[in-house]
Amino acid sequence: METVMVAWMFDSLLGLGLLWLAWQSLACSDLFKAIVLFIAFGLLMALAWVRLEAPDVALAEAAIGAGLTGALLMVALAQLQSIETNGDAAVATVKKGHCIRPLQWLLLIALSLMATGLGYVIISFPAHVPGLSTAVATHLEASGVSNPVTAVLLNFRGYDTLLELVVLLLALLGVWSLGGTVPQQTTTPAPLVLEALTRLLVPMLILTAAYLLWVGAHAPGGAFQAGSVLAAAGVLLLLIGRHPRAALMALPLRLILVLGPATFVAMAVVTMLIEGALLKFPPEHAGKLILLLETTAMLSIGATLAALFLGGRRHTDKEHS
Amino acid sequence: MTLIDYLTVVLLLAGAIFFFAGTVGLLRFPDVYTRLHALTKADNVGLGLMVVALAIQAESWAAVGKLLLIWLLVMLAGASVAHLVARGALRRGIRPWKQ
Amino acid sequence: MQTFYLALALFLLLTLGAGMWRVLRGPTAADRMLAAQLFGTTAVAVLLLLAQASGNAALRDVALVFALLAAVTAVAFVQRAWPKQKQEQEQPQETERDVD
Amino acid sequence: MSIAHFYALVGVGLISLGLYALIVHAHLLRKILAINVMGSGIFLLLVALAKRTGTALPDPVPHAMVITGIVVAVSATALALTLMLKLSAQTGCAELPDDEKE
Repeated sequence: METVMVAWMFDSLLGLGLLWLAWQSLACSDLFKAIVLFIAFGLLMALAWVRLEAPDVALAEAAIGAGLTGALLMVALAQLQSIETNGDAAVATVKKGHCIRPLQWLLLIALSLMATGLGYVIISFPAHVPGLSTAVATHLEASGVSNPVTAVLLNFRGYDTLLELVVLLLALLGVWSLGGTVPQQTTTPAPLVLEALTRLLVPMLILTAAYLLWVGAHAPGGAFQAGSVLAAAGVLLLLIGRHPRAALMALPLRLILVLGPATFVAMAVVTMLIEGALLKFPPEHAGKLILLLETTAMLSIGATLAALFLGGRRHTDKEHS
Repeated sequence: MTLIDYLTVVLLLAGAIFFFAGTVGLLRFPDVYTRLHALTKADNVGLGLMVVALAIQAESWAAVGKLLLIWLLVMLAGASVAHLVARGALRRGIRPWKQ
Repeated sequence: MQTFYLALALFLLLTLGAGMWRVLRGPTAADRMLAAQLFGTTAVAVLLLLAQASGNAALRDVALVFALLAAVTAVAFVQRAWPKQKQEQEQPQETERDVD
Repeated sequence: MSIAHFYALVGVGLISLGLYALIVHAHLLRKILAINVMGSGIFLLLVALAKRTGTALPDPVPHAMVITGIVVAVSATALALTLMLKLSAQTGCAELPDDEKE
């Protein structure tokens, strides 16, 4: 069969490309080059998810890998370089890129043993295992949505998602508690073209986020993907220097940040009291409840990711407030 | 294969040629400004041809709309980024290549 | 037809690999960024081809998200991560070498 | 070997590469990239093994886990980058101190 052969060629090229990019990104000398290679690696990962018939995952990877990770790494590298040039040159003379030479061979042997072992285990796995797919399929009716991934995320394993939202919040708390790291260099005023681009893209991003949230009930999409797209809109605004006012940064931002987890917890308590089990939705209302949970989760995820990109509050903000 | 299929094949191949040309330009042109030109122009025409080819195969008008939207967005991003990179390069004193 | 779509996707993946040479070689940060931009567009085309080949319309949404976010990394680069002083001294030499 | 097995093996390769770079490199930004590569490898392993259902639909449970994992990974990366910047602002370099030689 020709199709199968072409598909195999595509897959092997993609797999080898992934390994090569990861290797180059981790081994090359220039940090900026490493970041660009890592962004390209993210693009190929999205294609790999598509080949593995995981469009939901591909959407999340596309939103995060193409938008957030690249922007985060770029800005962090810029700040790092400004610290290194402004900082005390005498302190910064620690040799660059030193390795632990004596143990390197031992490490190489240990890791290749580990890789061989894992590879052997994987090859000996049976080719067909139903996993939990049949269990999900039989209960899909009662979940309130027809996209199995959304059903798992918001209904069957809702407590996982609740805790994930808390983890996001904790990461932000960690960043905030570290305080302002560097006096961020003032962004140059955005060129006119960039201004126009942002004005066109931000509404489109918000619209797409709403679409992904809505479509998530019956097709790939959902709160996490929509939240990431929403965060990208925030990142774009921050990049052209549109920082939110201090008044917005205080209480309103915090309310949006906890809106998702709080709704989840409230829902958990209510279902515990009425149904007697944590996050067990009555099937007739499950669809609406999931939509409510997803909307609040999307807002919180978007706000948290954008706030993470903004980083620690700068000294000037503290002085004003 | 119907007539529509043949048309799709021709358009897709034309699009692929433009993608190929874009890559060759990226590799062969001498400086940032010329590479910008190769990349954005060839790339947007290439994707445009592919979008048209896939649109005539699409199952609904909504799908056609989505395909065209994707193309417009890529063109918008490509054109803006090209402008921003060229502007930034000029301001940083990178001189355009002269034969 | 399915084979044709897949073969074309394979071809685009190959051009993507060739473009990787520009990321490795540079010479300036802007060149590497441009190559990354080209990868974004190529990935959109590959996704559209795979969507057509597999008949899974949801993949067009992935392409849509890619197209929307294609500019974000480049904007982050232009606004923040593009070094200002160092390049000015290095760059004229770089261009002159190319002219020779 | 099926496609699922192939991508799972690529995942193992990524995990090993990431782990090696994580241990060997001294620069913290490189370590953060290495952790991300390792994470991607683990995600790839999970999703690849989920494809072995024998039907057209893969197992959705690992997919759901990986989606949340991707979002959590990016927030952990943001936290790690902030820690790195804080460290380098105080010590002047973005590498961990070498205790052996001091």
